[in-house]
Amino acid sequence: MAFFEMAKTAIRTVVSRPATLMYPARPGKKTGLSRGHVVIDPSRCISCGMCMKKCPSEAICVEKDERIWRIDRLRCVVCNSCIEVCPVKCLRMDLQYSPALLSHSGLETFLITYVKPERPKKSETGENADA
Amino acid sequence: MSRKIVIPFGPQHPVLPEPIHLDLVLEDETVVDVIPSIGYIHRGLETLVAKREFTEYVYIAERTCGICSFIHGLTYCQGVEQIMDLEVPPRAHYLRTIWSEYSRLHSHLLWLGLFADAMGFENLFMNSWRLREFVLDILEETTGGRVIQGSCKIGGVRKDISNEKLASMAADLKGFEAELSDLSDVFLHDDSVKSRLVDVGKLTRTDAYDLGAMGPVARGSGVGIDLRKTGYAAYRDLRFEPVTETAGDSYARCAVRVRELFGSIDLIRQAIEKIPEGDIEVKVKGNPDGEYFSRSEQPRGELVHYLKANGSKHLVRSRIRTPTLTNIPPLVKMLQGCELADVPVIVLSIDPCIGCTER
Amino acid sequence: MIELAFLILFPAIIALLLLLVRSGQIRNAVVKIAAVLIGAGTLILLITYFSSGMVLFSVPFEPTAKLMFIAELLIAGFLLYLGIKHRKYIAVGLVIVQALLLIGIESGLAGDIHPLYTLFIDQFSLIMAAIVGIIGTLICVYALAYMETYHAHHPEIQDRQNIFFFMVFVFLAAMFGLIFSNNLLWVFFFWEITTLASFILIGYSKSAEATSNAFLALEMNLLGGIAFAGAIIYLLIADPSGELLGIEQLLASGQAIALVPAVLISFAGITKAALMPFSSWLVGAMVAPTPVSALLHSSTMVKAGVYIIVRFAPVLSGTPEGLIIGLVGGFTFLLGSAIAISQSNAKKVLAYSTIANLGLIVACAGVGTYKLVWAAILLIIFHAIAKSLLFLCVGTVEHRIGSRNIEDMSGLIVRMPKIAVMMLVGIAGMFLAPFGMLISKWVALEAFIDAQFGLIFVAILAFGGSITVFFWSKWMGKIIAVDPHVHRQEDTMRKEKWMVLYILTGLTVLVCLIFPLISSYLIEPFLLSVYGQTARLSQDNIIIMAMMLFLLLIMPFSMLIPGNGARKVAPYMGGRPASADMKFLGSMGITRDVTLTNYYMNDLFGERRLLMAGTALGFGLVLLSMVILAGMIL
Amino acid sequence: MTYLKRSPWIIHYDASSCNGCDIEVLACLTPMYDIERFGIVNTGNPKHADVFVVTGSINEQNKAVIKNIYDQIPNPKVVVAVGICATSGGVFRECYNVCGGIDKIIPVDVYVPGCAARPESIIDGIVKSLGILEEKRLKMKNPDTGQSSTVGRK
Amino acid sequence: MKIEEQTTIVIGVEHLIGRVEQFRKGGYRLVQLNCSKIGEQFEINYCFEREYRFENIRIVIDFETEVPSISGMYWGAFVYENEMHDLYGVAVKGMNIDFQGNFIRTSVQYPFRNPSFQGEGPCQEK
Amino acid sequence: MISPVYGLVYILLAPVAGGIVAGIDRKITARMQGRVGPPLLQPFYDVGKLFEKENLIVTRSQNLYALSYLVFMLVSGALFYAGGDLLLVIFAFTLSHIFLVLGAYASSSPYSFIGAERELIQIIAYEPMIILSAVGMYMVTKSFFVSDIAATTIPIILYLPGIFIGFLMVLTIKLRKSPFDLSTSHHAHQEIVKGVTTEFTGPNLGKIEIAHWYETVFLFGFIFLFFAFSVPIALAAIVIAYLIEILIDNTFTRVKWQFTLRSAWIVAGMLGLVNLAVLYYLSGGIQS
Repeated sequence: MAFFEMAKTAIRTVVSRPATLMYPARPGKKTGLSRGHVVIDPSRCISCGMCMKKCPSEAICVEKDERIWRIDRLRCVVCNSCIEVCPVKCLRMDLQYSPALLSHSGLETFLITYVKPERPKKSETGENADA
Repeated sequence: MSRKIVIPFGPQHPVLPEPIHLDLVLEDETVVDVIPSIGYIHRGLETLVAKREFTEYVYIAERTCGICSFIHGLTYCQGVEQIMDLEVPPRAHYLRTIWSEYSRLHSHLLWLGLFADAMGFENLFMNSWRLREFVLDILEETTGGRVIQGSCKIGGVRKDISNEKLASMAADLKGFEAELSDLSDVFLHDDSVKSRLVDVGKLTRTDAYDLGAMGPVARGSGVGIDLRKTGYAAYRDLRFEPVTETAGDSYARCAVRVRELFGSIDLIRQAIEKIPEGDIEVKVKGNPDGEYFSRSEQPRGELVHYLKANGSKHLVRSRIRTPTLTNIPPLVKMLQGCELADVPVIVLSIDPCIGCTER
Repeated sequence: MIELAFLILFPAIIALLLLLVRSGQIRNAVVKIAAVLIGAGTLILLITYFSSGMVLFSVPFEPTAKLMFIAELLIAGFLLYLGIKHRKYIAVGLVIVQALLLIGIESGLAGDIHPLYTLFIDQFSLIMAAIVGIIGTLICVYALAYMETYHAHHPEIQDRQNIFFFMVFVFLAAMFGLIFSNNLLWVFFFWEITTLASFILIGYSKSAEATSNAFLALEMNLLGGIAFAGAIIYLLIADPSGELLGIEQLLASGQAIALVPAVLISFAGITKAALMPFSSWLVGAMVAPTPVSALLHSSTMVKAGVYIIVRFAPVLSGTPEGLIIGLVGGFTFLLGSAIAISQSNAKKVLAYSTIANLGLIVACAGVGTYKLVWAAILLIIFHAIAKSLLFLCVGTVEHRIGSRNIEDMSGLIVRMPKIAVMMLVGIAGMFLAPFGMLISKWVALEAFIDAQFGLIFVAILAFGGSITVFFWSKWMGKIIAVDPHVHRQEDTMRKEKWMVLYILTGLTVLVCLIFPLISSYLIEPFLLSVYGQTARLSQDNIIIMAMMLFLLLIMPFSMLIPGNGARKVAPYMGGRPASADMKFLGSMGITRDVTLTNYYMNDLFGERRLLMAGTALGFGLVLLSMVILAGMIL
Repeated sequence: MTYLKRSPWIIHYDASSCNGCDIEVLACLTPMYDIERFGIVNTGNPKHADVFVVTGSINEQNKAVIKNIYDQIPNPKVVVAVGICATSGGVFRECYNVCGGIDKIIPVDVYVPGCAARPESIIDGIVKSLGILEEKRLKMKNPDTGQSSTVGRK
Repeated sequence: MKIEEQTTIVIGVEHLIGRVEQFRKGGYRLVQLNCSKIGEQFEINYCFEREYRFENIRIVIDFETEVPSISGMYWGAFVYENEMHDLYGVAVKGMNIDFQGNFIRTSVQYPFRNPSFQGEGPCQEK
Repeated sequence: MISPVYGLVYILLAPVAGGIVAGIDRKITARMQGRVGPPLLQPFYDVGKLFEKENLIVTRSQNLYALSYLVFMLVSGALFYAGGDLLLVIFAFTLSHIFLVLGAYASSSPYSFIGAERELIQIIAYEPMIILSAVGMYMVTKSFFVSDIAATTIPIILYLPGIFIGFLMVLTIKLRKSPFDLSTSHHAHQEIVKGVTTEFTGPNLGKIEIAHWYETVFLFGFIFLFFAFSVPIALAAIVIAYLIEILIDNTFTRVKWQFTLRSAWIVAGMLGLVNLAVLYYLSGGIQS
């Protein structure tokens, strides 16, 4: 009869510290590679549309004429694909995951501020990605 | 008594993490008849090959299933590589193997937890999942994703693991193994667990083979098929033997998985030891033309991705045959005549992954 | 004296009258009037004698004895004829043996006996008389309406209602005679009449099954009859003057003499009360129309069996034979309850529950301490009322829904709320605190602890008692389940049926409330006179139980409190879109009904296995007692 | 004093997801994340639940199931759509058998993005939903302040 | 570097049962069945394996051609055959467990015959 | 003999004590699982919340049964603490459970129906042992009245060790702890969803929960009786017994009903009856 096989673990865990990360009180676990959400540096984007073409969930929309780079946070599968294909590396993966939303409003729009020959430093007009 | 209890079991049910439905016909609590039905998760993602380029489809293939996501990605990539005759660098092969085995650890620990939950053993569930977080941490540290890794691409892998990281991973396995053996003692030796598993859901060796059982279900019945033996990825360079048990009951299937956990740890160690330096991907040129049945060993058994291409950017057909699908006929056989309390145990003993079965 | 004679003779006269009456209307009137008169007579009897202790009467013995002898021979002849006609040779053999014994008694032994007292009455007889006189007649009235519907539903059965009511009233007369007789010869006579009456009533429908079951009952009861006759012979040999044939005198004569006849008569009681080795006849008797079952199970027949054993309880008390008889009862209780779990036929459940409860009564009587006899008498009372109520409810429901299967009673509370509530009261009366049967079981439990070898019975009661909870509760569950498949049905029923059911329901509750009175005015004086000691429940407990009963009665009114906007939804079906009628779209695209069936646990409580065990055990114990008895006689 | 915020019981239904979010929802219960700290219990029975956590997108088969479960949850209740499949259909959006996000069928109160949504996100989402739960309770108590029906997709 | 040799033999529908019977006798296990729509025809693959030797037989049929069920030989084949029927509308004759088109319930009948896509597409044409 | 004051105290304080015990239980259980666990007062929050919720019903009569369950649980507990007749207490206790079962039946829902059947199986599994416990106490103290048993100076536990072990087993059933949480479970998921409580929502579930607290405290009282000769020892025994129950809860799988029934009966039969028989023999056979 081998009952109480679990007792060893159970009693050991009672006396030792719980494994809980205490998440909201302490910041969540992140690693250097964690995929949080995609951010763009609109000042470097050349509106090539590669990210849009390669996005498996069609979450990114680049409108060259209106100079808009738009992403739907409620569509993005944070696969890293756009970042890998971006020829100018203006996209980057932020470690912070996108926050929960109270309405179906995941759309974030960025005005692309890249000007072809030189790189003037203009301020962003779109909302900051980090909400 | 000619009258029977007829009740629906699922699709929403606390012991079923995923929706499947069973029509249960009971007499007292003995199951007289059971007819499964699926289709609650059917998305039809195979049709998406017509929409997505074959290189993009990796992301879809990975999202067939969140538990063995990496292996789906691997199998798909491997299929395309075979069609295109791409020579994947050896380091990529090794990395794929390491991640596959971590996926297996993650999947089996997850399963052990759910299995314990199905038996009504909450503590064991919690402890299995506590241990599983260790594996998820490593997966996240190396690939960036906890459950959807997204690190496989056609022609290789997308991320490399530094040699220091590999060394520390190998070192960490020791403590993990110790905790795991405490856990496996409970699954394999505790009498109350045994009383729920031994002789529950019997599947004989011949039945297992004839009905097309795969993975731990087959190996629990003594059919030693393990697709890793075909030597895909880096498995041809590593030593291992398929784990088999002969009893064919839920306990045997549990034991197979518990022993495979240790097998996976061993494979990871070997792979880390032998991993060569070098590139991690080759460039993909052109479009695939041809067909291939790409097969691999998922934690649940044999996974087949049938890919057919005609030289365009879009594949003609992708067909994903998951191990759970082949394990459904044995499940139907096993459920006959069991007790109501055994239904969740038996259903879970094939480790159903409905998400990938229905695609 | 006149009341006694009235109660014995009046039903007999009515019986003869009913035999001749063929018109339904006249029969109706006669039965109703007779019922009222018998009921009134019973009440008058109660009022007259309830405080007077034991009263003995002498009746001219000689002529009646002759008449009885002739009647018995006629009965024997009749049974012989039927036995040969139906080729039931075991029965034939038994009838012959019994007839020979009778002739032996009459010609050889009983020549010069002239006992002083032939009739008597004491509180125990009064209780029994009340049961027979009130519950028995209520069943008769109910039977009037029932038999009409019965024949309407079963056109293949020949309408012999005159014989039916003749037999029923003969039955009542015999029961009165049995409980009022002091002379064992008389008791035996009435005993045999109940055997005959039950035989004919069970076989009423004349179907093959009914006939064979009737003969089964006959054979087993004849076996008991033979034992009874044996007891009389033994007594006559022991004391040719016939002095000891008086129950009163026999009880007073002490264990040394009385034990052998007491055991033999108890054996007869065991057969009549359908305890374990002989339980099959009572189950077989289910083929008879429901009022017959009610009659056999609650107020007559089986009660005669336990009546006689309880009578002899003082003799059995403390003897190994008594213990064995008690054990027969105890095991019957345990196994009978267990078998009831595996039954879905409502009448069979009731039958096994009757067998079990009779077993308990016999267990009490066999061990026979004063507390236990107190418990036994309480059991008799409560059981008679609740069981008759249940049988009549089942009969009514059967006629309305066409099934006596408990599974078919699902949602009865919706379909026929009134009947359902009555049925619930009856069932609660059988096993729930603070209702009657439970009180008796509780008292028995307390009493057994103090008795010799009482531990065995305590164990039996602890296990058996909990088993009864199972089958009664699941039955209750079926009734109260609000089954969406069923709809309210019209409550169109003859008034007298309703009246009978209302009275019985009222009685079930009333007796629980007034049982302390019954105890102190009837049972306790009886015990005092027999044992010199008496048992009673402590005042506190009575008050608490009354409070509980009160609480139970007002609980339903909580439904009237306006709910906090309770919203109705379909039951949980695994997320399946559940329609109001509990259908779900199953696998393979087939729409299926949810069906819910109670558990029967056949592998644990299967009828065949347990019955076999019970029969073997019962036979073993009976044989053992016979061996001991033989040892004593020799 | 409200107890509702301190004891939200959840029911989780896997609509048609890849399992990734499901196992992350389950992971929230387990020692590392332990949402029972907030009194959250995974009941598995809609009739005991306050928070309906749905993962995966709606497909033709489970429309009715989700609606049914939603109806069987007693008021006040909130719906948390976990993962991008549940919020918009995600990568499977165009598949013939997928109808889109959960808000096509039932009103969703909190959208948790992520593929698969991380346990931290899920905890955030559920905690966010508690505020809405409380609002709904107040509305239910004082119905004159407004209908207790939930805000759906615009 | 090929992982394994995979042979594919195309046969006529009429030879199907005979060939499958041979595999069955040879101790092969059924790996899978699958259907693909190639042009206006269905291509059905029957894959078998024994000791890691993978063999595939293929039949090419018209939409209306009835296919005999192999569930008599391989009991577990019913899952694939039902799936084929539900997704492609392949008429399979004589399945041991016939779900009558309810194995995988789909919104449209035989969706894989003419894959359709719905929902919000990309924000602009690629 | 019966003092209503104690009964009243029970009615007032038992839910508080029961709730706190439930909180401690959840906390310790969580720690055994390596978690932090809910706050100590979580059970009160839960019940408070349940009363804030809407009352969903399948049939109106469910309200009646839930209320009756609570009321009769209260009656039996109060009767116990007031010092009433132990057997009557047990019968009232059974009655209250019958109401729970009937409530589950009333909805005619598949899962609560199966839960009800299992609850009945549990009742027949534990009832003999509880009755035998009462009988054992009577044999030692010669009284069925709790007031007498509690006042005794005889160390009952020394006479009734077997009964006590059997009672602990029954306690596991009664507290709905693994391995015997067949009919409904607070913890791990179950094949019958929530069993008997499946169809009870909001306030009704709250009533059942409160009744469960009352029940816990009542059962503690029962343990107390075994150690009634010394209050500190008795309190320690209650604490230890409960800790053992928590440990058992965390180290066993849920078993099937057959095992529950058989093992409970075998334990009642072996330990309980043998113990009583020995007692009977030692006391030279109690004569009437």
